[in-house]
This record gives sequence, structure tokens and C-alpha cells, in this order.
Amino acid sequence: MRKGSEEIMLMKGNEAIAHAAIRCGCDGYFGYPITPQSEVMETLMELEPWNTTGMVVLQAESEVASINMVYGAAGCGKKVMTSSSSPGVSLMQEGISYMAGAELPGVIVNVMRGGPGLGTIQPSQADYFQAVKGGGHGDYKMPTLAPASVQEMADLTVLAFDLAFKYLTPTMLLADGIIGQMMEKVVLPPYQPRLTEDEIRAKYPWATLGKPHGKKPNHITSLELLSEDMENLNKRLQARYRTLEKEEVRFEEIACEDADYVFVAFGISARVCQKAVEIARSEGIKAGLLRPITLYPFPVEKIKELSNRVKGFTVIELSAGQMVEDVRLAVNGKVPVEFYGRMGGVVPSPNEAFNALKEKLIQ
Amino acid sequence: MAKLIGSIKVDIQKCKGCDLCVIACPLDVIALSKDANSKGYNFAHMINPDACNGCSACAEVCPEASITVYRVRV
Amino acid sequence: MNNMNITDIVNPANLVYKKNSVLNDLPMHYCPGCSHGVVHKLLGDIIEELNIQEQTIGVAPVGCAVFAYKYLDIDWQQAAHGRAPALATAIKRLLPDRYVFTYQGDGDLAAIGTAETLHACNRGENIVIIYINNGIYGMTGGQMAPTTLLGMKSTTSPKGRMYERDGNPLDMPKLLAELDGVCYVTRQAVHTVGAVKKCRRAIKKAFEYSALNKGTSIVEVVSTCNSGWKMTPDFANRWMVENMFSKYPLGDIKDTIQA
Amino acid sequence: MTEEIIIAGFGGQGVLSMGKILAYSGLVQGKEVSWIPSYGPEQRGGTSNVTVILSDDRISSPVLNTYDTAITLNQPSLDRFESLVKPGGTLIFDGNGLSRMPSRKDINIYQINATEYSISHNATKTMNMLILGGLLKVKPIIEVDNVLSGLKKMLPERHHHLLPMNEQAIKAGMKLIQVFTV
Repeated sequence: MRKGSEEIMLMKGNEAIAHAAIRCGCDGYFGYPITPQSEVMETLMELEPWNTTGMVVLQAESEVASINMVYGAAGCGKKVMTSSSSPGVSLMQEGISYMAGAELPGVIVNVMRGGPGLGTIQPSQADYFQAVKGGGHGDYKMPTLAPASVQEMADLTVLAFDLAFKYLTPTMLLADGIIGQMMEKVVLPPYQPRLTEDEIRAKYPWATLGKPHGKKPNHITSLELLSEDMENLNKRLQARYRTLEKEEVRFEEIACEDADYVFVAFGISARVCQKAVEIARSEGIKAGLLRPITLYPFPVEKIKELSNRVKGFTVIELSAGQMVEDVRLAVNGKVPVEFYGRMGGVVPSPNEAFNALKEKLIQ
Repeated sequence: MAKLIGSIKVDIQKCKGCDLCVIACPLDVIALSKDANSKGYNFAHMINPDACNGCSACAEVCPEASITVYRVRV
Repeated sequence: MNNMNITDIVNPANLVYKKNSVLNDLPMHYCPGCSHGVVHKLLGDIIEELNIQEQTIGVAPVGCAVFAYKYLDIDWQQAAHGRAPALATAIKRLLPDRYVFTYQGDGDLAAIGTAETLHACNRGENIVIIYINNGIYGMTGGQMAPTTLLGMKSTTSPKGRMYERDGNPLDMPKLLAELDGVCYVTRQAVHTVGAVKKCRRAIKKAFEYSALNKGTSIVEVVSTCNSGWKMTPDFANRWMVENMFSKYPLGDIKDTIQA
Repeated sequence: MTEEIIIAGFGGQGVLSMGKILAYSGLVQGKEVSWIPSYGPEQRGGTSNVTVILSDDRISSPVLNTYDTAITLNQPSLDRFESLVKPGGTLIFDGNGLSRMPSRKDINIYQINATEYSISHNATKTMNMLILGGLLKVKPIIEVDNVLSGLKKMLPERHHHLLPMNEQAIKAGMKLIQVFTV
């Protein structure tokens, strides 16, 4: 998959995001510090990409300002991002909805922590609903990618930008505190140059870079006074979401071929479940793991297909049970779907996950 | 002595009859018409064209940019 | 005495005032006599005069001027309520050779967007902020604004603004002038020919300053909202002179470049 | 081969950086590695622990129930993690200030009085290197050369003059560690 000559590095997930952003030709980062993701901006400030690629990095006065800076820069056809953690991402919801309405690409990283409220700084996955069901107002969907390793923090940052520009939509990298804070090996993506202004004008004729001579001005807006016009914008968005759902589903299957029972988990929970699969197999239970990489679009068809041949599913989350609703919708009552979760920043151990499978599904 | 003769042209469909040009005109050239435009506004027009010296006060204050001004030195 | 008829005078050769070409022909949605139209026109005048139509990006607010982008033929972005300075910051940072301005009302700039305004100014973003202060929320139907005068009536202060309940009117330019990031703050109006001409010069200066990379330029335009104030346009202008100007006196507040 | 290690102590003992050096060394040796701290305000003065996994295969869960090796540098850490060592696994503890000693009989236990040694040698900053040396003596999972390369990789260049001092501490730790009999 990767060339052997590429340098293998050891770094935190948050640091990998910063490196990947610079390398994939990101034009700008706007953010506000919050644990457990502050290393993203700290790393960018250390790396000083403005001296190399020309990328702009700015510490904003708030998450509200950050997301609106992303909006402004994205409106110029620029490749820009922000990162935050749960309470900060709540503040960004207005801006995300505006970006969806104005059809603007941009990457928002949420390194989730326990909530509600100010919560804890420990890892959580309780912002699943906010990300995939639409945390802001209006009918919109946001491609949501769930990295489960430091390598994926880098790779999915690049993919998030690709999806954002392909579908002209805000796109979220939904990680958790552990993936952000843990160090693992990573091979960083290759350098891509930032687009020149001419390239932006050619690729994204809607960008507000200054009205070209003899052409109509560009307007970045999500406002329509006529409800019919607004419905047409919505229809366009919905059509785009259907395409996304058809073409961009990504997941990983581990030991599912002969599995009787399948864990469904994302991010750090999937890593925990992978160990639980090992424990189960060592006890003679044929367990497998389905790890959604895209939470939206959700791997509905894959789960449907599995539900025709497995005896049940166990969903493990760092929440009171959010993704489990989507699993149940996909399974549609064919086989049992059980749930086990820890909340508020507590991470279940592999044994807990295994016991949840054994006690709830098998016994 | 040179004399300035002016005239204005009002885009009557854009005019909203706000009266600000009437008040701004130092020579009482303008008034609102008894007729209305297609939106129902009584638009501005010259009632005393001979007095106009093309000073452009009306146009400067016009919020709709609906007045064009001409002036000749004779 | 007058041997010329109107058709002789109305001739391109005799033109002394016409609408600039940046402002398009779309009828504006503002109420009759609204100051927004004049300020739009002045912006078009300056963009045309400086020949920067292709280098200018405007950021429209939420408020009556939400549709400003429809009337001036330049590239525009429409911001969420109060966030125009954040958008403008990013646009200018990524396109440093462009002219970037925000167009904001008192609710947008002085209430919901206070933080974005203050911090953009504190960072000294090289942008122009056009600030329309008419002491009222026009678009939502005449509610109290942060700049509503004491005793001034609005739908949410029907017996007049009270200090004890509502606090004092907020003078943002005075506050912002304190910041080192800000190079030019001026307060203008557009109620008379003289005022319009001065305001045009002020906006031109602000645009010129923004290209010098010396910080933020702010032009407040003390304006009327005759519908919200429930007055005729003319009476609103006189009311503004008599009541608004004592709290919001016209003139330059700060100019570090000419000083 | 997979080695799952927890290092626990209080903030300021160099627990996190010791874990980092171990992870970097594993990287140099071509292993899969993961490093997870208990992060946040507790880093400053409270208890602090870090999980390091070194493996020849892809690492599944970086979050663990039990450990092959636990290294504890104070009483609360010993109390918390002694029971989580897998049967047949290894416990290394610093004896400084302990009121209760380890008691398990189904694991290999080693004592290293690194705190005391580093204070008496006026080298408290290399205390964690003594421990690392001790670990490598009883569990030679990483070659010492690779540890030194890992250390070099991890330290910014302005600190490279400290490398010899660290190397000495690792070697001293190897001598300092002793079998502890329950």
C-alpha cells in the first residue's frame, strides 16, 4: 500500500492531522484551543507552514469566529479547516449549517470529550448524533469520518478535504480523545502543492476571489427569500447526499467471514472491540468486527448483508447509545442488536466489550 | 456673466417618492408627482425646470441613485 | 432668457452626475428614504473611482443590508449574524492584495458580533468596516438596538430605553479607536449634500488605508430608519440631527496615518 | 511478540517521557507501537500513567485490561496496577516511601530504588532512565542501541548534549535493579 522508502514517524493523532493538512495543500487553519485537541494548532504553529507552503494559521477569538473564518476562506475556494472538541464544536453548529447551505467545502475536526456541558476532557463518542444527524439547523448532512488510528488521523484528513470539495460540503473528522492523544507509527501523506489562484478560478468558478472582468459577480450565501428557491437548493443538496450514500461508504471488516456475532464500533471503541474479538475467538466464540469508517454515509447495506448470516450484533460506544440506532435501523429486527457503552469519558476495556457480547447475546 | 443651466432625469420606476431630493433642492425645482409609478410611488419630477442649475444636490442624497444630472454653462 | 430646451441639456456631453457603474440597476429593497441606499451608492462610487471592482470582496451582514450583495456588482459573501469580521479576516489573510470590507448594522456589529468586531480590530486586520448605526433593529421590525438612545422608543422598549433596565447606548467606534490595531475611525452621516460628500471622502480614505497594511479602518454612518422610527424620511433626518448627533457626534475619531 | 506495559507514578517523575522513549525505541527496532497517556490536568502533580505497547503485529486495542509489565513509581500506582499484571508477568517498582510492598506470588517482581539513587547522585532528572535501564535488564525487549537512537530521535537537537548522561543512567539502572522476593 505504501512505499517502503517513506519515513515512518511516531506522533500523536492530533499532530498527524496538522502534518497531513500541510502536506495535502491546505491553505488555512483557524482554531481556538480546547483539550484534548490543542496539539493540532500547537503543531501547526511549531511547523510554521506559512514559511514553506504559505498556509495561513490563525488563533481565533472563539470557535464561533473560527468556523466563520473557515466559511469566509472556503468562500474564496480555499482549502481550509478548523479543529475543536465537543463544547467548541457545539458553538460551531451555526457556521456548519451556513456552510452546508452555501455549499462550501471545509474540514471540521472534532476530537470528542465527555459531555454534556463542559463535561470532562477524557475521550467520548457522544457527539455522533450531532455529527451525523445534523447538529445545526435545517436539512443537511455532513460526511463524517471516524479515524481509529494515528495513521487514519492523517489519511482521513486528506480524504475529508477530497470529499468536502467533491461534494461541496463541510466534512467532519470525528475522532475521540484517545485517538487524538495516543502516539502511533504514521507514514505521512505525500506533499501536494496548494492550488494557485488560476487553478482555483478554473476548478471552482463560484469562488469569491474578486469579480473577473466582464463576468457576473459571485455571491456566497445561503439565503433565499422564496420558499420554492430554497426548496430547490434543498433538493440539490439531497441529491448530492444520495450520491454520497451510494459512492462514499467506507468500512473495515475484521474476522467477519465466518462470524456468528459481530461487533459494530468506530474509533477507539473499534480498537477495543478488535481485542475483544481476539478474546472471544480464544474462547471458541466466532466473533467479528465491523468498523464504519464513514459514519455518514453509514454502511447500511453491509449491515443488512451481515444480518442475513449472523446471529446478532453488539454495538460498543463511548456514549449512552447513538450509532446503535443506525445499526438497528439497518438490521430492521432480523437479529438481536445489543448495546454496551460507557459515558462521560470512561473507556470500556476489551473484557467489558467481550462480556457485553457474551452476556447479552450468547447467554 | 456665465450662467449655469441644469436639468435632471429621474428614473421614475426606481424612485420611491421619499421626498429627500425635494428637500435637498435649494432652488425648489423638484416636487413629487401626483402620478404614481408602477409600484405606486409618487415619483419625483421637475416642476420648475427653468430654475435648475444642475447642482446635483438632489442626486447626491437620492437613496435609489435614480437621478441623473446635466448642466450647461451659457 | 433660456433659449435651450430640456432635450438640449439632457445630453451625454453635459452630464455632471450619474449613478456609478458598480451599483447595478436592480431596485433596492430598502424602505423609501433609507440611508442604506446612499451608502451603497457611495461604496459603488469609491470602488469605481479607485478602479478596484475586480479586487474587492464585500461581506454582507444579517440585518436590513443582508441583500447588499444584490446591488453592488462585486464578489460578495453573506455572513451569519455578527460574523462578518471573521469572514473578512480569513478572506483578507488568504487574499492579502484584495480590498475586503464588511457592511454591518448596529445589531450585527455592536450586539451579536461584538467579539468578532473587537478582535478583528484588535488584530489590526487590514479591512474596512462600514457600520450603519440607526439605533434600531430595522429588519425584524423596530426592536431596541445596542445603540438605541436613552428614552428612544422601540418595540422592545415601548416606553423608551431605560438605563436601569437596558444599559446605556453603546459607542463602538469610540471603543474601537482605543485599539492599536485600528488606524482610522470616523463617524459620518448622509442626511445632507455636504454630509454625503464628506462620507464619500471618508469611505475612500478607509479603502486607501486598507491597502497600506496599517490596520483596520472603520466608517460609522449615523443613519435614520424612518420606518422603524415611524417618521417621514425628512423628519427622521431632522430627528437624527437633534437627537442622535449629541450621543454620536460626527467627525474623525482616530486617524493614525494622516496624524 | 507483543509486550503490553503500563508505567505509573506521579507527575514530574518523567513517566510520560519514559514511555515515549520506549515507543521511539520500538519504532527504531521496527516494531508496531502505541503510547497512550492519561492526559489532562492530572499531568501536573497528580498521578500520571502511560500505556505502551510494542508488538510485531498490528496492535488492536491500545486500551488494556491487564499488562505484561507494570512499572510503578509510588504507592497509589503499585496499589492500582499490581493486580492488573498478567499471571507470569512482571512488576517493577520503586521502593521509595512505600508502606505496603508487593505481595503477588504468581508474577516476577523486581525492585529498583531509582529515586533514592538519583537523589544521592544528584541526578533526579535521569531517574526515569534508571528505571528504563532496569526494565531492559529484566526484559530485553529492545536493544540498548535502539533505545539510544530512539532517545536521539525524540530529543530536540539542542538537548543532544544530554545523551551521554542518559546512556550512563540506563547502564546504572541495569545494575541497580534487583529481584524482589515476596
